[in-house]
Amino acid sequence: MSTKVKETGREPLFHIVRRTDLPFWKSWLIRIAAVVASLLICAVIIVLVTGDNPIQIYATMIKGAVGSPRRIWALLQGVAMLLCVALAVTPAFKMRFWNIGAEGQVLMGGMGAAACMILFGKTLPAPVVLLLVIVVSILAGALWGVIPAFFKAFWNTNETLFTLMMNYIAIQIVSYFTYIWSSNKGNNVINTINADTHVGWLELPASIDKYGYLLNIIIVAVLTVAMYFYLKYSKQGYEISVVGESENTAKYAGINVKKVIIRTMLISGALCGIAGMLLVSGTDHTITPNTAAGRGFTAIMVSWLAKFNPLFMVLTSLLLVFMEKGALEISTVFGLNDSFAAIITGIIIFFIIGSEFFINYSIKKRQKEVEAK
Amino acid sequence: MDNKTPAISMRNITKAFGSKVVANKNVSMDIERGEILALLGENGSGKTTLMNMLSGIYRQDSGQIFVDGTEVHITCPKDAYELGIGMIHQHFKLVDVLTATENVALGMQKKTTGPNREIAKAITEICDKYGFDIDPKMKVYNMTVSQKQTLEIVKTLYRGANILILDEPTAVLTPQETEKLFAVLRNMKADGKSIIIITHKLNEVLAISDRVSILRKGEYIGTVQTSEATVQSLTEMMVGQKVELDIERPDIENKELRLSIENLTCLDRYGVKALDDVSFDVYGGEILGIAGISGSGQKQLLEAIAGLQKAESGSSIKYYAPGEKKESQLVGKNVSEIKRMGVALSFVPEDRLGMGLVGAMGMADNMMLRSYQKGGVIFTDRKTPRNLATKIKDDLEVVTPNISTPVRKLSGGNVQKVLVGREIASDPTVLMAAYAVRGLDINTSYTIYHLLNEQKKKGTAVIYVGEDLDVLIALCDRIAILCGGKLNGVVDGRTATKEEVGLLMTNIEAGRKEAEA
Amino acid sequence: MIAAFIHRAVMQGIPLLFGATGEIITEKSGNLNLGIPGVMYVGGISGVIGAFLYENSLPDKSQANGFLAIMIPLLACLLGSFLMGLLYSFLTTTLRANQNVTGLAITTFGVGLGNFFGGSLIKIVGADVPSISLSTTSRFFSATLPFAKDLGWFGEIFLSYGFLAYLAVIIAIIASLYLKRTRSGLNLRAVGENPATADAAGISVTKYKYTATCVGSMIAGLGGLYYVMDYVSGVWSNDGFGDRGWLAIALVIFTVWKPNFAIIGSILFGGLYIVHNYLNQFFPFIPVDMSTQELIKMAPYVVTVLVLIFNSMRNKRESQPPEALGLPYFREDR
Amino acid sequence: GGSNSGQSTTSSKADTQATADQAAKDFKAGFIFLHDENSTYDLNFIQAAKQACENLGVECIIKTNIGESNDCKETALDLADQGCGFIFADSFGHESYMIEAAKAYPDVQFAHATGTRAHTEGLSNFHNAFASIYEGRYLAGVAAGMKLNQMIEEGKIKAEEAKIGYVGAYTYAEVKSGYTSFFLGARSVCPSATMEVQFTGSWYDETAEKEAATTLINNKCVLISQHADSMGAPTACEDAGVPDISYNGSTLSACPNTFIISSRIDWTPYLEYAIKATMNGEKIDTDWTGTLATGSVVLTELNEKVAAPGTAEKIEEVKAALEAGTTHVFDTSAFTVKGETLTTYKADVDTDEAYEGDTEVISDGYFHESEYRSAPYFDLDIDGITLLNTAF
Ligand SMILES: Nc1ncnc2c1ncn2[C@@H]1O[C@H](COP(=O)(O)OP(=O)(O)OP(=O)(O)O)[C@@H](O)[C@H]1O
Ligand SMILES: Nc1ncnc2c1ncn2[C@@H]1O[C@H](COP(=O)(O)OP(=O)(O)OP(=O)(O)O)[C@@H](O)[C@H]1O
Ligand SMILES: [Mg+2]
Ligand SMILES: [Mg+2]
Repeated sequence: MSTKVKETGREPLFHIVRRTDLPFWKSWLIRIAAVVASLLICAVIIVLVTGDNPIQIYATMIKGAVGSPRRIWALLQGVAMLLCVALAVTPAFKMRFWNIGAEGQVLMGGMGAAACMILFGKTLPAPVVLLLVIVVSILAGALWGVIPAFFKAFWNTNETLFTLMMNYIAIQIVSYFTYIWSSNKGNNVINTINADTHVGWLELPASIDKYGYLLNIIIVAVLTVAMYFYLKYSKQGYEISVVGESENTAKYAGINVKKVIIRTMLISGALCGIAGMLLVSGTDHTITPNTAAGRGFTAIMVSWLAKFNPLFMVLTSLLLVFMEKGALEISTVFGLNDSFAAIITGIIIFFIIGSEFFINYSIKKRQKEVEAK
Repeated sequence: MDNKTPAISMRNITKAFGSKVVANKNVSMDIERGEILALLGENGSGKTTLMNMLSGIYRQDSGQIFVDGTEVHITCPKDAYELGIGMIHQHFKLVDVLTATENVALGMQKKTTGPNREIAKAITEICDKYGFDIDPKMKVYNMTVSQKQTLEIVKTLYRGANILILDEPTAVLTPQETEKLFAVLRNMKADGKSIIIITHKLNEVLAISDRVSILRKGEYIGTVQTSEATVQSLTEMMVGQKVELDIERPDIENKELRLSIENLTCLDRYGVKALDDVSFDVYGGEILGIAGISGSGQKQLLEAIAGLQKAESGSSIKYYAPGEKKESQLVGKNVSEIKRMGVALSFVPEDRLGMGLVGAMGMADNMMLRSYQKGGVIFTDRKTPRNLATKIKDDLEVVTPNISTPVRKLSGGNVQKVLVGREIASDPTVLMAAYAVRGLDINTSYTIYHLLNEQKKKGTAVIYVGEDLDVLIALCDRIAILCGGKLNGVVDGRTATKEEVGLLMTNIEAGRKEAEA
Repeated sequence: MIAAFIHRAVMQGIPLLFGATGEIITEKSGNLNLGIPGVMYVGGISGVIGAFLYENSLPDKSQANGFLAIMIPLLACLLGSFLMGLLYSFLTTTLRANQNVTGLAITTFGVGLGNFFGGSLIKIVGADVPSISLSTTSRFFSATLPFAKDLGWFGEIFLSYGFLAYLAVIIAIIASLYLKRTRSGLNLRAVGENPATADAAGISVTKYKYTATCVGSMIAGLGGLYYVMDYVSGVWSNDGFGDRGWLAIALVIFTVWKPNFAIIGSILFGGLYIVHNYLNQFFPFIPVDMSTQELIKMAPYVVTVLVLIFNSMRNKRESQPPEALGLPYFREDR
Repeated sequence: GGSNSGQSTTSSKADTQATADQAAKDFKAGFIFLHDENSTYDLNFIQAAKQACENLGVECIIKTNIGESNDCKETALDLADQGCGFIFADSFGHESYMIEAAKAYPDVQFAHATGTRAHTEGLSNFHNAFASIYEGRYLAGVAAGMKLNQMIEEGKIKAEEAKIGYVGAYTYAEVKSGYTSFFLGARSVCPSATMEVQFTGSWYDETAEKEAATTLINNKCVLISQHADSMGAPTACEDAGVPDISYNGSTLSACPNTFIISSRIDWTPYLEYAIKATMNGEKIDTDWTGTLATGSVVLTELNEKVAAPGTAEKIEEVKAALEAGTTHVFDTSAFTVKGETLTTYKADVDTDEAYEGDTEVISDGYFHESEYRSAPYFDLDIDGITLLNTAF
């Protein structure tokens, strides 16, 4: 009359439970440990590939990244540019809008800046051109961000792919215009725009800013603080979080969800536009289809690794830029292929995202059963 | 093996979440073969957790489980189902885009079940045997709640469970559907199966179970024979102290017209009329109950008033502020416009975490949902909501580690307290509450009734949508009955009978006759 | 000329078909693997390394054994892309890391890995032009039916491909039948739609996620292999594979998660990818200059966007992504 | 792994002249390259840079994968910071940034390959360099013509079917000058030759190049050449069994059955010259054009298996004539533009936005390519060449 009880799986040695209460400092300790561990693994790999002393290699990396005042400034500039794009994608991500189109938005911002500099550089007064550069690049970035947002808001169109495709469309548009405006007929290279007049250039006098990056860095620093307060303390920041968590709740609270989606992507795109402007008008003074240089994708990792906190993003973008510059230096010095930098960056990111597990979960060993009966 | 070996016995089961929450502490209890055991306890007392350990969802930290006298290690749901334990979860475990048959086939080997065609046949057989009605080809997303519930039971039966666990199966069923479910359970019991049922409705416990086991704050309190128990005794065991179980109904003072609803017509998502030409008045200082079987337009009614649902042309909802004769039209306005007009409207929606609250935010941030527009131009005021959260936590005895713990982690009752607390705190002139005590234990339910009465005494117009007719009749001053989107009559709560209301809920003709009479 | 165009479109489409089929299988398990572009690079370079080792082990290249010449690169490719799938699964399923970020990191890493080893092999070979050429093994991959050339346009459109092209179509059809017809396919879909339900039904969510992701990666990796060993005739050049991986992911949505649709879809995308080359020949009366061609290169992306929009406006339940796509699953979570 | 000898890719001759060596050792030359060894174009430069530095015994710092952006300027300045006395960049798009760097470091010599602006910028420390690669292409064209003749003789094609396909990157002068000289070389031995050109719009796009070559082959081109950097076109030829003349290096190993010959620029002579001049404090030419005579324009070995018999001899003969100045590549009697023989042409030598011609380049019966500046400026569309995918 009784069913036979089947033998079930053996008692496992451990099981995984969610942590609820890891102190702040411990979670950072875990993250730092992950970075250290990844550096050790990278060292092992470097030794395997080059046969050199890892300490010397890390010394080379450090030298490559911060070995001279110019390198420090270049590092800061790299951080600023990456950070700017990371700031841009953050509000969208908090809203659970997976904007992987920052690349295109940056490019369109740069495109706007370049267009103003080229088209009006000879005809309008310099301050007017600069103003136009600023306005148009922000608008262009915002436009590129808002198109997918519009369709997302009204028809819930998948934004991940939409924004990704917008990147390629932007690249082709820039490619088109580099033909049109190419300095030598039929080539698609635009020489430094307004090289002699500096019209439309975003710059401080060389006496204040010896290396030419100070203004960019200041602008991004201001944006970072502003974004921090915007997300954390503003009404709109609150609306973004609510929409990200639940659209129904947002509607219930009287939040116009469509408006928030569109507005947030306008901001996101506009910030990308600023990044594009800083690249074109502030540093490169020309545009190529590669002006964004993959920052749109790296920025996503920067933002996520920092848990969407703009202040932590300073650290995460510093880490990535530092590693990239360092890895480039070792590839130069040790004659390694350049892609080595990508591998090292990949490994570090794997470790950091893997470490989140140990912050959120703990592994419980099986407790010795006390024989009860 | 003799008859006395329990189907399942649990010994010293302990399960903690994180370091603070101990959901079950040293629980030991048995389920006999061929019995229906009711598991009773306040919200968050650990019922679901305990059952989830039987079904392989959670893993106990310590303690042993015996099935038919043999110790077993249930490490995953598969182990459970190989042991003949089937569980119907509080939240359905069905895949929306699949058909009924496919849902049943999930995780089964074709070798043992044969192709889907045969599963469909078996489903039909089970339906015939127990009197269910399910189309095997129907997609789950097209099903009503009770069809989904039925499918869950069929699924478990098909898998040949000997021990069936049901976690609050009746929370979303109509009384008729509940009755049907109970008939099935009795049938199954007659087949020698063991059944554990979790429900907060004590009358159901008394109606269906053989024995009742009680948990309190994660600890096992005891088991009683149902035949020897009463609502009062069970409640006391659950709560651990004496509880007053009469719903008070203070007399109405200063009744004044607050809302005047005229010819309200709304469409649902599919363009079908969900509300059809409904007209009635709502007064400050009274509790107006809304009765009706689920899906009769209650949702649209409340959402139309709140500005969340579009009303068709010709509809009108007029609002009269207290003490003023001035009227304002709510139709055509959205939530924030209504708020800006100065209408103090509060709304406790049916879907708490999906609509009324943000699950991932703490209490304090959830308070801001109502108030974040206050403060400066750009920045919002964060301090007031924090104080409010602390106040609500203390006043309503919300059990939460602190006010920044995500509310998703709170138990159902506590979630509801947070929501109701917030809605009341804004000093509403109209308070709407949908199924405010669904899934809440009896003690918490009474807290909520009390809060509603407090509002009524303050002169607030309270609209209470409920499903429990006993409560509606005991609590409300008037009851408006919806049937198929039409208003089928408004009765006086003090004189109405359950039968009368029940008839109006299901029969549109009855309403007509009454209106003529 | 049309036949030639279709032929080239198919050649372009095959890597996309492999990628899309692999990604569909992966996504059906709820894993949104944005690392597919990287996986395809690794698939390609692994095959190249296999072929390189094999060719260099031969005393005389004309003695190459057809079976080994195919099996060694093939297995190397499968192994390489399997490991990438495993890495992704480990991070997202076991460690429950964010899928978007993991995927992007896998792409960075995979492309870097491909180019790094590609670059290193190029250095070892020390060739005049920077490419590893594996023409010996490649010949076995690109061998077509001997009589294909004699059958005119029919032969050109249908018969003139290496065996991997047919394998791609066969895999897509099998994948389609698997998802539609088999119990295991049903379970897989359930895992992607609602892992909690699948879990409660006794399906091992972890096992399915791992298997689907790894198998999906292996299929996608074959796209990389096809590209190097067949399409570019065994010549690895860095970054040669381009952005095809992303297009493959776009194709997944384009085909509403149906591998059999992907067969046609990939050829269409393949055609759009190269159509700018053919415009002046198809329409000699509308002269197009170089700059305008850059705009025409947008075609595959614009079409994807239009399909996305159209698909969302139609809002059919069946053409939505798996419901739990991109979300981690932990049994004890609600 | 590559060379890993200590801190950097330094190389020096071990034994000779200790003092000169010491001076040389202290000298650093910096190089900025757009890609790394994986690009045919850059590999050619990298090899030359290493060779030149080794020959002179100077330290060589190579920076690869430097984009045509501010990175270039940043790298150039960083190299100058490190004490490089001579800094060289290889990509057309680097020019603006090199000019900026040159302005910032007037004591350092900056040189740029393929650029066009040195003669108009007026900087004493910024220089352009190129080579008369059109002569090399002309010689490669001769090899192509020989092959066409062979096919005609063997009856594989009729004379009027002697159509060459050419895959070009862009439509600007460098490419135009290249394919035109190639075509003229071919036609000098095979008078019935015609040519179709398909552009890719990129210097490095494997797919576009392969598709372009395939399109040309499908269009019944019987011989292919290219001016773009990937292996796309050569492998397309190998697949289709169509003879191919490549650029920048031998593709023999990948295309044993179709590769004929390749022309390329050897940058070693220029780099040696420029570095030596810098070390000695001598002036470097603002525009320097390498020639067959300087050893800057070279052909790779001929693949006898594919080439027509007698090709090597013919090439030697023409080469001698070019060096002697008895033959000119752009001899105006050898080509027509819209049916007319040219007697005058103003080329856009000083780059301006309107691409306006500013310098008369035809005299003595030929077009003087690379004489008024090192970078090519021949941008005429001559009869006999059809541009497939661009409208002009
Ligand atoms: N997965 C979990 N993680 C953390 N805490 C949990 C989890 N599940 C339950 N808890 C906590 O454990 C306690 C017991 O919860 P349980 O779900 O067992 O209660 P219950 O008796 O089913 O309540 P209800 O009547 O509301 O359904 C609660 O305090 C709850 O907050
Ligand atoms: N993953 C979790 N983390 C934290 N708390 C949880 C988790 N899962 C469940 N809980 C808590 O355990 C309690 C019991 O959960 P359960 O699912 O039984 O229903 P409930 O929340 O009481 O819902 P209802 O209102 O339908 O009765 C819940 O109140 C919930 O807050
Ligand atoms: Mg429960
Ligand atoms: Mg509950």
